[in-house]
Amino acid sequence: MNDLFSLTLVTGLLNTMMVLATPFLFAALGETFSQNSGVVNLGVDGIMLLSAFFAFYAVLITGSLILGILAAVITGVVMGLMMSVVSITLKAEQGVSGIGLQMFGLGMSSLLFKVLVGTVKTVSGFPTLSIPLLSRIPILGPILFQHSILVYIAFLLVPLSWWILERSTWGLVIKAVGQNPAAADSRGINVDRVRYLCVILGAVLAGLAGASLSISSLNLFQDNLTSGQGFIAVALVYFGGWSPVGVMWGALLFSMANSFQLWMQVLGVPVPASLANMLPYILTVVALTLSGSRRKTPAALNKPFIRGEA
Amino acid sequence: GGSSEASGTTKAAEPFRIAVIMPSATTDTAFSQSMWSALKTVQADMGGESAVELVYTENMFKVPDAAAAIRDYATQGYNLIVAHGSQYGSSVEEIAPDFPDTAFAWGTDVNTFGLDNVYAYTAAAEQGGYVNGVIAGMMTKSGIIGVTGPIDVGDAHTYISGFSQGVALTNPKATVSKTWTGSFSDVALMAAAAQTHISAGADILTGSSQSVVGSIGAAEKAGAVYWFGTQADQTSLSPKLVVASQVYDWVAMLKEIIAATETGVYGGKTYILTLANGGLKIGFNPDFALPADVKAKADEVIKGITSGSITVAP
Amino acid sequence: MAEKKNTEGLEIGIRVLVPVAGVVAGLIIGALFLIILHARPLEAYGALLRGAVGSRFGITQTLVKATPLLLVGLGISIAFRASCINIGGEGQMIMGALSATWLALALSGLPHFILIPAVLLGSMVAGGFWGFIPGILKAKFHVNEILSTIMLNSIALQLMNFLLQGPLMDPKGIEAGTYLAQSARLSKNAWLTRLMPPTLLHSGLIIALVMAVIVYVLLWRTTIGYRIRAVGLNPAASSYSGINVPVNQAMALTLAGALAGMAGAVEVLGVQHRLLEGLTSGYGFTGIVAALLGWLHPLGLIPASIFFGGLLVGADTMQRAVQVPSALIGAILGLIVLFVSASGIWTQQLIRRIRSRREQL
Amino acid sequence: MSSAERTSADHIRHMEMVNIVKTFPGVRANDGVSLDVRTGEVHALLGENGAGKSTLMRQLYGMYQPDSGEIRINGEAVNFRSPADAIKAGIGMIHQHFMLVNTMTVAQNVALGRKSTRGLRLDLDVVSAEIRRLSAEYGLHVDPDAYIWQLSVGEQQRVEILKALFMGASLIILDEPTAVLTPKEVDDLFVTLRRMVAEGHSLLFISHKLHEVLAVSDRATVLRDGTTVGTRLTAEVTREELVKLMVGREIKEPEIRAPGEGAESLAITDLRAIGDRGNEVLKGIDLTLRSGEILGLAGVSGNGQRELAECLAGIRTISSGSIMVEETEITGKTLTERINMGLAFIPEERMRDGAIGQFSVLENVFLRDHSDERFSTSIFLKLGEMEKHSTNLVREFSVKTPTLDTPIKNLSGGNIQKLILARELSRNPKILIAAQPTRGVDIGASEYIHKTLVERRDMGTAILLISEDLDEIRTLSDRIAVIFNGQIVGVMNRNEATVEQIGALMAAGTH
Ligand SMILES: Nc1ncnc2c1ncn2[C@@H]1O[C@H](COP(=O)(O)OP(=O)(O)OP(=O)(O)O)[C@@H](O)[C@H]1O
Ligand SMILES: Nc1ncnc2c1ncn2[C@@H]1O[C@H](COP(=O)(O)OP(=O)(O)OP(=O)(O)O)[C@@H](O)[C@H]1O
Ligand SMILES: [Mg+2]
Ligand SMILES: [Mg+2]
Repeated sequence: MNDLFSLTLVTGLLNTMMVLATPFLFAALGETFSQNSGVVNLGVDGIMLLSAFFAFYAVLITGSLILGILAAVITGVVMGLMMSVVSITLKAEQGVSGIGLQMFGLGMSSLLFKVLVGTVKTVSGFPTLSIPLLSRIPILGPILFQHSILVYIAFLLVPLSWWILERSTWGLVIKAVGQNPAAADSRGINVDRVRYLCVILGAVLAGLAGASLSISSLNLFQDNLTSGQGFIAVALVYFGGWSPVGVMWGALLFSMANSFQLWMQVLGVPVPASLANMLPYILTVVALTLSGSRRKTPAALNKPFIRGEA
Repeated sequence: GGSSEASGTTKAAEPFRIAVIMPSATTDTAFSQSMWSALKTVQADMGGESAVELVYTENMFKVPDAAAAIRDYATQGYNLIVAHGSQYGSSVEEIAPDFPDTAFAWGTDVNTFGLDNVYAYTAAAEQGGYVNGVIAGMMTKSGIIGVTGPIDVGDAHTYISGFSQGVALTNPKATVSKTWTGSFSDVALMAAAAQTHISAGADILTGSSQSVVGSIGAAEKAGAVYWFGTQADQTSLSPKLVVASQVYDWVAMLKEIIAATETGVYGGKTYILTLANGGLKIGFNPDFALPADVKAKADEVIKGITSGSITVAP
Repeated sequence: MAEKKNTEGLEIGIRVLVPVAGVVAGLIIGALFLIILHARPLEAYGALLRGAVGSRFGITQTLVKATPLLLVGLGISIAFRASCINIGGEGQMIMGALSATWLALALSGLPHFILIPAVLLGSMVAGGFWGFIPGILKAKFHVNEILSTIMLNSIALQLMNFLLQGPLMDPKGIEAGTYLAQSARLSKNAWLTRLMPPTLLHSGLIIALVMAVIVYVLLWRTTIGYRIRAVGLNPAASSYSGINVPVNQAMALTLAGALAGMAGAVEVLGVQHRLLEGLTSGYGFTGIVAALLGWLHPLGLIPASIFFGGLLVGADTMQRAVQVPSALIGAILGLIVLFVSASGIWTQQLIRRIRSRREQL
Repeated sequence: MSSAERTSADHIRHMEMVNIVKTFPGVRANDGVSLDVRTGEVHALLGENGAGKSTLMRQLYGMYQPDSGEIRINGEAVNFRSPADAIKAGIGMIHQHFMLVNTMTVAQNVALGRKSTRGLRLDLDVVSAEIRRLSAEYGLHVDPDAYIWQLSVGEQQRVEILKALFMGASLIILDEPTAVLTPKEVDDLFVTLRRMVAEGHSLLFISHKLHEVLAVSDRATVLRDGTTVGTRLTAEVTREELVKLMVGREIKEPEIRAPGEGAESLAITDLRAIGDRGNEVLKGIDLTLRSGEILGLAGVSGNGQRELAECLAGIRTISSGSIMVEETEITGKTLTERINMGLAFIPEERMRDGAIGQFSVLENVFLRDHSDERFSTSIFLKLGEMEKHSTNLVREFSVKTPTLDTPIKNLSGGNIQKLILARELSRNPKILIAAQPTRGVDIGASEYIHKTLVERRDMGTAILLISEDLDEIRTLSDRIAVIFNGQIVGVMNRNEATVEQIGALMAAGTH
């Protein structure tokens, strides 16, 4: 291979990684908020699907990308509310309600797609937004600064989320509610309200994750468009140890591995495709195993709060 | 609904009742949709809903569910039950003997289990693949052609096999590189796969049809990258980029089966869609300016396969 | 004494009726969708009921569906009892199905009564191994099991893809040029006995019921079960009592995998008679729902999985009867799961009220 | 605590709870309870475990709503729907079970729920400075940057008090605040409390220790089975009278005979271990324990007691040293092996380490012995034997429980502790390590536990009694050792030890 080609390879590899990582970042950062407040939302995939559909549909009929994003956000709010009412107010088992939400999102998005759209159509989604000057930096420019706006937003959310969780009063409250709701409650904090807000914020970010697929990177909708990416996003929260930066490394590692295995196949490395397809999954587990990260689970994760019951 | 419309009319006017069971949605722009639209065409050609009653069950990726559906339809007295998925074979084999007056058609496979009320059908996808390959070989400038798909089985496998042979005929130096994503629904990964091919220099892409939706976006962003389709005519998805598609046309086969059942023959025959019997067609994009010599070569190859002078291994 | 018995009956009644009310609530919202899609709700739900329990075929089909749900759910229950959230039912089932197919093909010469136990055992080992991996990763490296089981699901799926494209692909398909993603058909002596031909009901149901009893005994009558439950409820007190927490959690995950593996084998030997893409889809997740609806109790799981199986079967019938897109069924099922999980709080409150009334008597 | 914050809440001059009724399913926890508190008053609340004290206070703090009855502040009826309402009204509460977030620092816990001086940005440095100032002022020494999980129970209690001071409440509820404090700390706390009272605060004070109640309170209300038995002016009441009101009978602490010369059964030599914070917490412990004696280990919590107990149990690895049981070195042995050699443990935190809340009483009896051949074949549990054994234990140790199937969390603290004691003693251990065996347990149950420990001593068991309750140590122990900063700084016989001497050793580690 000549230098030029290996340069193409590196640029292509990393550029694809950034694109693939975007929906994971949105969804996993959202889930990070939700889980830090003590709620496991396994319904992320369903929220992504339904939001992806509504974002797509809004753009399809109105042509307005802003309305597309708005549709995704509203869908996120509504689905987040559904999860919250069931899991927080009604104290349901979070694993089950999340799976219910996922089934609902999957079914509803396919149904609406079939009834309202009928067949695969494309829309013109967010264009590539090359950042002036920066995008012309050799090598780095094409990797980092030639993406659609949602990619930038996803990556900017990482430091923002970090700041909120680690440096703001909100973060302190959120984490206290996830670690020891009774303690937060005895300080006059409304535990359920904090959880509602976190779950809804998480769902809105999951909604943006869906929109980033349907109106930014793929510009279309199809049944089960996410193909289980929401579940991977949940897994990445564990990978990242409930920290936004950790989640980002997870999303990058997973996407990098996927990008890499595609290159392996394109370059004809003699490995069966199915085994190459396993790479991201194996690598994620192995990396976590070797990294020895020991971040503790939010102690009240998956436990509804009932005042007076320890 | 629609099971009661024909009541009150004479026996001769009773509609022919068809039920179809499909592994994915009727809107999958691929395997299931190809059968569903063929059935719709048949219905329209034969005189609409009063002549042909048509019901469907979709997303039956679980075999026991499909088996239940098949039996249910048979019990309800449907005349023809199309089990449109190779995985339904054993269910058809088991259920068909209990309903000797019902015709069953299942594909894609070639096996009728020796039962005289079971038809089998499949498509010789390698033939259309070969034609697509011949055109692609002549059109590539970079000499690099990318193939994407979910997994390397079934008609995806045979299509690509034919395609590679076609490319080798017109452009022996071209490389055909393949990526498989391992998932039928992961469009994002499919798009990334297409993008990767393009980064590696591919100027032509093809793949089994689930991958087209993922690849189009990537291809459109890159500009001058062309797409060859299979299973259904994909021109409408991207009129700029699609050169030609291999189209499965089940209509003729279905009409033949219906005609046979009316003479009391409920099965025992295997249909293989080929270019020769018209089951396979090459749908050229009318808006795509295909160079005349390329078109001529393609026609020549189609003629060769039709006449049997060219054989393509699956 | 008689008084106590009465309220116990009432408690069971509440545990059954409240979730059913949740189902009804889900169906009512579903009815709105049906109306919007120009389908008649009563006709649709009539078909649902008829499909699930209205005929011999319906009932047996429900039981056929309940079988893998029950097996997977049993495993999930063991893991949850050890406070391990096992999302890996899918992958574990695939591993069981892979090993069952491979063994059944390789040992096809053996007589039925040796072959079946051997294959089932093999599938439990394979599924158990797929549960052991997250178990050991959790025990030794503190890798969260939700993460590892989600990842292992995909790895198992790709492994199945790999085998179906090569080593396990049906040679007949290669010969005929169809290259279908399926294994060769198993010889008849590897099939589980049909209990009521021509229905699909097979002896896997009996195996699953026996396993439910075994799991019940395991959890409440053995030292292993005692330790698994202790570890799940209070790891600190358990380790202060000399119970090895990681080892017992790993054990629970392994057992969960073994049961899911068995579910995979039972699907292959009892229903499919070959390995196919899509064999497991969903059972790993719906098994979680069934397990929690059954209060993580093996004996509660039996009605819960039959109920859920019936719902799935009936929903298909409904789709056929009123010709609505099958996606609607998925959406309604999702709503039902949401409503039923939301109804848990009423169940608990009612039972608490009854108990306190009983105590005051 | 800024003065602005303190005055922002309306000052509570008079708080009344009138005819409060609160029912839980199956239990009437409060049945027409009334009490009132005025500015500058310390009002004590007394009663056995489960009498309904915490329930009453939780209603005042807005955690539960009364079924009937009224809460009045300055004559006006109030309705608290949540702690937030109570906090706004100027009520603060130090809970019996700590309300702390373990994974956060002291400063973060204190800052929680409090407005930052920088808007959305946290101002932990400001909070830390304030904590340091208050720590100095009230003698409540804690490191603002330490994580809660690194703190001993006593240190955590100090954080709870700090939190309440921070809130600037005018009425403060203290639910068993002294259960984990040393006499010196209790004295310091009382100084603090008096200062607060002088400033116009009113206090509601719950304790099982009558001398504390007599020392600090102005009035005392006694609850029994959810009803008010009476309110007395502390100045006009005797200890005996209060005990009678609470328990309905008199309480006698066991008499202790001089021990015989037992053989040495546990020898700890130069034991060193690293704590959770990564620093050395045990710095060469030397201690011997003879059979037939109670060795009391006194010390301010956080000086290595918890870690020592964990090393003896084998759930904390030691960095050097030796632990000999009779002639056998046990440092390499697992907990189970140690148990089989005749060791028994009563852990400091009973609900975390000693029992499984959702397990039934019966199941909790077998936490250690479920695989003993008396109660199981190698696989199956012998349910019949288990039931017989636990019925006997429950009867023998007078554990009050509705049935053997009752989840243990529904038992009162005293009864849970009795069951743990029963479990540990049922195996006739040669050595018993008992950490804080009567913390938070009412007088009646404490008496019972003390009596049982002495009986066992007389039967030849070697008992290491780890306690922060100096009275308990001095009544029960044959010898007293004092631990300070990870070292044993003194061992003396009971009759030669004075409170002042022990206190001095505990505080400074010097004679
Ligand atoms: N959340 C609850 N649910 C049900 N019953 C409860 C609850 N909290 C308390 N109880 C019941 O109320 C009674 C009084 O309990 P409470 O906690 O007020 O006692 P207490 O006087 O504080 O005891 P202690 O001295 O042990 O702290 C108990 O007997 C218990 O059965
Ligand atoms: N959820 C509950 N259900 C039933 N009873 C409860 C519940 N929570 C607490 N209790 C009861 O409340 C009473 C007091 O509970 P509390 O939490 O104050 O423990 P405690 O007995 O004071 O223990 P400790 O000695 O540790 O302070 C106990 O009798 C306990 O049984
Ligand atoms: Mg209390
Ligand atoms: Mg208490």
